[in-house]
Formats: sequence, C-alpha cells, structure tokens
Amino acid sequence: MKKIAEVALGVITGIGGFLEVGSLATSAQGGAEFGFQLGWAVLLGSVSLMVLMEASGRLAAVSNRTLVDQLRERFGIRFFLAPLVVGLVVSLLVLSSEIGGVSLALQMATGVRFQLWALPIAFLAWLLLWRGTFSLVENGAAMLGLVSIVFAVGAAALHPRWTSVGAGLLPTRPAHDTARYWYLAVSILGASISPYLYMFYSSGAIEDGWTTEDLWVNRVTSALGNIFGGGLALMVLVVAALVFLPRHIHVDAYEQMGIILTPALGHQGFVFFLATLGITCFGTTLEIALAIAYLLAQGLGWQWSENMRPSQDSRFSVTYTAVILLCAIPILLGVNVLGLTNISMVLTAASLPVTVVPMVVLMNDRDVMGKSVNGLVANLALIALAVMSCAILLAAFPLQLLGGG
Amino acid sequence: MTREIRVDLLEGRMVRDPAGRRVGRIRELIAEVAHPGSGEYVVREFHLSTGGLVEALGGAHLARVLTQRFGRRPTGLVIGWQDLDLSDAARPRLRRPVAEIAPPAKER
Amino acid sequence: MKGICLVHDVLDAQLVDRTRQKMGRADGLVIEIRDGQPPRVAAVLVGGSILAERVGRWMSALSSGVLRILHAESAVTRVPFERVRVIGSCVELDLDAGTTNALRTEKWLDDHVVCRIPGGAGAERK
Amino acid sequence: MRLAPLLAAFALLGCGGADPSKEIETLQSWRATIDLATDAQLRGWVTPRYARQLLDEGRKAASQGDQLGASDKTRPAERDSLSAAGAELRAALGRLERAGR
Repeated sequence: MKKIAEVALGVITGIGGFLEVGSLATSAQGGAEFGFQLGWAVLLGSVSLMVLMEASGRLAAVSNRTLVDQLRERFGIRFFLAPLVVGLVVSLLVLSSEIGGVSLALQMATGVRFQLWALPIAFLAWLLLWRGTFSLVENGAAMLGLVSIVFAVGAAALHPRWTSVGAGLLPTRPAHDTARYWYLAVSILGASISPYLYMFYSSGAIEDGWTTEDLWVNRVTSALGNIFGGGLALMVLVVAALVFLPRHIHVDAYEQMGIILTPALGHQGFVFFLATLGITCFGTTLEIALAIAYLLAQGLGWQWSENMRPSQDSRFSVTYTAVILLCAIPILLGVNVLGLTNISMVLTAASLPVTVVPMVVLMNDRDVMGKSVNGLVANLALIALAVMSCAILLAAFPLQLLGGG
Repeated sequence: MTREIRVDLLEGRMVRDPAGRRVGRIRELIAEVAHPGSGEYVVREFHLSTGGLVEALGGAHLARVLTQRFGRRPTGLVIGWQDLDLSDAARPRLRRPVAEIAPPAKER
Repeated sequence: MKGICLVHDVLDAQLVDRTRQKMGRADGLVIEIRDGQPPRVAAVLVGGSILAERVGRWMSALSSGVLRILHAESAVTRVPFERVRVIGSCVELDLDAGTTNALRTEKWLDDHVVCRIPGGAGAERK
Repeated sequence: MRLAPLLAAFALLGCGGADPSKEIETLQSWRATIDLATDAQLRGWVTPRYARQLLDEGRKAASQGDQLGASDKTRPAERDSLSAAGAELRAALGRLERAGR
C-alpha cells in the first residue's frame, strides 16, 4: 500500500513538476506560431526526460550514489568541471526565470509591478527550504501544481480536431520561418529536458532511501509522470494553437498569456492561468534551488540533506540561500523575463551533452550498476539521446542567432 | 631518502622509454598491503594506456568503462613499480625498454 | 583488501568519518617514493587548493589570488592512509571529522551565519 | 563570473537589427491581443487591473513601432505599412481603455 501511495505521489510530481515557466512559454510560443506542428518536440522532450529520469533514478537506487556523485567519482575533477560549471550557469538562469514567472503571475493578479515581488518570493521560497523537509518540498509543490490540469480542461473545451493534434506528433517541415521553427523546437526540448530535473530526481531517490526494491516505483513514476506532464505541455500548445494562431498573436510578453484560457473557460480561465503560472514556477523555484545546492554539495563532498537542520549541513543550506537571493536580483532589476526564459531554455538544451554522454557510460558499467545495467532498448534510447544532445549543442547557437528574435 | 608525489597529478602523465619515445599515459596505480596484517599499502603496479581520443576527452574511467563494455580491456601496459623512474615526477621514465618489460596487460 | 585501484577507487571518492559524517572528497592522494622499495601510499588530501592544482595552473593561480584577496589561507587536510578503514561506495576514515581541518568552512558558516538565523540551529532532523 | 559576458553575448545575438516586416507582425500581434483582451474585459473575464497592464505593454509596442517608422533606414513603403499597423494598434488600445471605464 505504501508503495502504491509512493507511485501515486511520483506521478503527481510528474504532472505538477513538468509545467513551469519554460514549458509554458515555449509551448505557447510554438502553438501560437506553428499550430500543432511542433507537437512532436513536446513528445520527444517528454520521452527523453522519461529515459533520463528512469536512468538516473535507477542509478541512484542501485548504486546508492546520485548522478552528480558518480560524475565526479568516475570521471575525475577535470571532467566533472564541465557538468558543474555548465549545470550551475544554466540552473541559475532557469531559477531566475522561475522567480520571474511567479513575480509576473503576482503582477497580473495584483497590479503591483513584478520587480517588487522578487524579494518577497525569494524570502518565502528560502523560508520553506530552511524550515521544510524534502517531502514537503516535493509533495507540496506537486500537489499544488495539479492546478495546471486546467490546460487539459481548456483544450478540451475548445474542441480541437484531435487527428490534427496527432498529426503534429510526427515531425514535418515548416511552411515558413524555418529558422524560427527549429529555434522553437530546440527551446521546447530544452524546457522539457532540464538537467536540474534529473539531478533533483536522483538526489530525491537518495533522500527517500530508494533501494533496488524501488526500481519498479522508479519505472512507473518516470513513465506515468512524464506521460501526464508532457501531455499537459502539449495541451498548452494546443490551446495556444487554437486561441493565438488564428488571431496571429505571437507571445512577446508573459502579460499576453493572461488571456490564453479566457476564450475557453472565461473568468475561471484567467484565474487558473495565473494560479498555474505562479504555483508551478514557485514549486520549480524550490526544486532548482535545491538542485543547485545538491550539485555543489555532492560534487565537493559536503554534508547534504534537505531533511537535516541547516546547522548540520551549513554549506548546503547557505548555498541555496545565496542562490535564491542571487537569482532574485535580475528580476528585481526588471530584466525581460520572457527573453531570459527563452535564452535559458536554449542554453539548457545546449548543456545536455555534458550529462547525457557520461550517463551512457555509467549506465553500462557493471561495477556501478550490477545486474541493472542498461538493456538493449534503454541503451538505444540513451545513445540516441546522447547523439541528439550533441546535435542540439551544435545547432543551438546558430539557431539563437537566426531564430531567436 | 624519501620524496612525496601526488597521485592525482601523476595520473594522465606521459611515460617515455629510456630512448625518449612515448609509451603511454599513467591511468591507474595498484596498491597492495605491504606485509600481511599491516595497515601499510604500497604501490605495486602502474597501468599505462596508449591513450586515444576518448581518453583525452573523458579520462581513464570513460575509456576503461567503454572498452570494458564494448570491447574488453583497453590496450595497455602494466609496469612494475621497479621499472618506473619517478625521480622527476613531471617526466616519468621507464628504466628498461618496453620489449624487456612484462607482456601486454592480460584480460582480467 | 586485495589490490586497490588508487585512481579508480580512492581518488575523488566521498570521505566519511567514523560517524559517517561527510567530510569532503579525496581531492588528492600522496605516495612516498623510497630508494629500492615500492612507493608507500602515504596520505589522502582534502582541500580546494589541491583540487585547483589538478584542474590546471590557471585555476590554481585564480584560487590562490582569491584567497589572498580574502586574507584567507587554504585549508588542506592530510589524512594518513593508515586511517582508511573501508573502501567502498564511500571511503570511511577512522577519525572524527570535527578534529580535522576538513569541516572548517562548514563550522565557520554554522557559527557565523546559520546559527544566527532562526530555525537554523539544532542537531535533530527536521 | 562567466555569466555576465555570456548573457551580454546572447542579448546581442537575440535582438539583432530591427526588421520592419517583423515589427509590423509584432504590431498586428499586439492589436489582436488587445482586441481579445477588450472582449474579455467587456465580458468581465479579466480584471481591470490586468487590462491596464496590457494597455501599458501595448503602448510600449506601439511606440517602438513609431521609432522604427521614424528611422531613416526604413523604406517609405514599409514606413506606410508600419504607421498603418501602428494606427490600428492605437485604435484597439483606445477601445480597451474605453471598455475599462
């Protein structure tokens, strides 16, 4: 029974944890500019994340080491520097975007400028991390994140032609703006496949004390969580395709998204959109701040656990404290949040090889994985992903140049 | 006379033979108990690899794990401690030509 | 224990003390070269400056520059290899982390930052 | 901190030179946004507070269009379509403003 509850919780984490500022923004932009045509990017993103989450969860459950531990221990400091620095830079940018997302949700709700919300939000997030436990952060964020189901309701209310939505799940060549199309595809991929997500997930497996007996929990969680989560991101794309595309509305500012659900759901749509934006971004703020602290603490061998009193792992707790404050500063200064989000997502996509490629090695190492090494299917998926991540890295910067505007 | 050397800085160093030809990079040091029952460990072997691109990029572990999984052991040399001259730690040298030193590493 | 792979098993491994308190990673490892005898494994080193040296000369110069500006000295902890008790997924040392330099920053942050913020202090789990 | 130069480089990459045809699309996109918001406002779906924020953002977009229209580098034909799109956006903004009263 306890395991069932755990799985249920995991699935909820998937649903609640999937939508955040990045996938909201990029899916909406994709739908608004290319209709259902970019659905495949959302699908590919969630399948990829599923593969990586399953692998990093399995790695942690079997070896009792997190992904970050393994990266340092198996590859040495010179190699580890790459995931460390890249992971830090990218996660800091995404964290800032998430704080921006919450701030904008509050601005739209109250009329008080978003800059003024940055510090109160940072403080509240810090307080929850300082006083709360891992399960509070994980489950609390996930439960509240369920509000994002409103996008599925909204999409259904608009009666899309589901066959057309399905057709978008297969990649096709765009009729116009090729560079922009691929730029958005890469952004959507970056928004779904975030290193902080699977780093957080593998640390969570250790925080929750997973063993080989939990491998099926891991499998079900990563599969169902991402199916539902990816499904919701697809619904954002569908809603944007039905509401914004026919009116030629491009998403150039988050403020425009406040009316994305009103044609379908009226006032409820407005309220629930703001709630989704605010809550999911806030939950993700907590998760990324922790993920950054995990990355540093595990990489350098510090004491770490969200379940300990800050006094017992002071370097870890001071890290997330400092990081939240640091990331609130750009928002406080009034940076363009949508621009920041877009850049963060492309950089996230470009950062994938430094974690995905070594994962191919780790998942095939019998010293680490014992009997649970990758099988043929898992290997093909992971290797395909590694190749794809390298291709994305090569394409990301030219695409930012050509399609970013 | 004793001198200290950092293993972490030795790893990856190119070893040359007495004639100055490159032999391979130091990838692993195997230590064993000095005498049964004592807590003292001594280095018995140095493992060298004739590094390729993979090793240059990912270091010893990546190379080893890859070869282990996809092609058995890496091509490499096992050098006994007495055959490696570490008097200049930045430029390790073999005391004898490779041909005289033990045959290539066997599969474990 | 039979043969230990010093690079694979020890270098970069998580170090824990008797009470399984995490106290850094094996950032460096020292062997002692002796005439006519095999090199002795002397000590495990923990410290940012050790790590910086491994990354490269530029990082080493950068980190010592930063330390100079902060008027701080780099704390390197040297643990004799005889103290190594178990080499497994972690390297367990037969000592009390609190008596070494390895937790200096941890303690300093605890005394000067964490304990001054309500809710920070305490030894029990949350 | 390697973050700052990186961000700066990206900012430069991201917002290259302003392109009149793109700007016209942006103006039209904002006009449609404002129309949709006006409709929502009239039906009481969104709060006046939120509508006011969209008004501000829409005005910003309009004045950006004006700037480009006034630039010497813009060709006369594009200047005309820019000002037409700008005028339509301003009309829409006016409607939203009246709906809020």
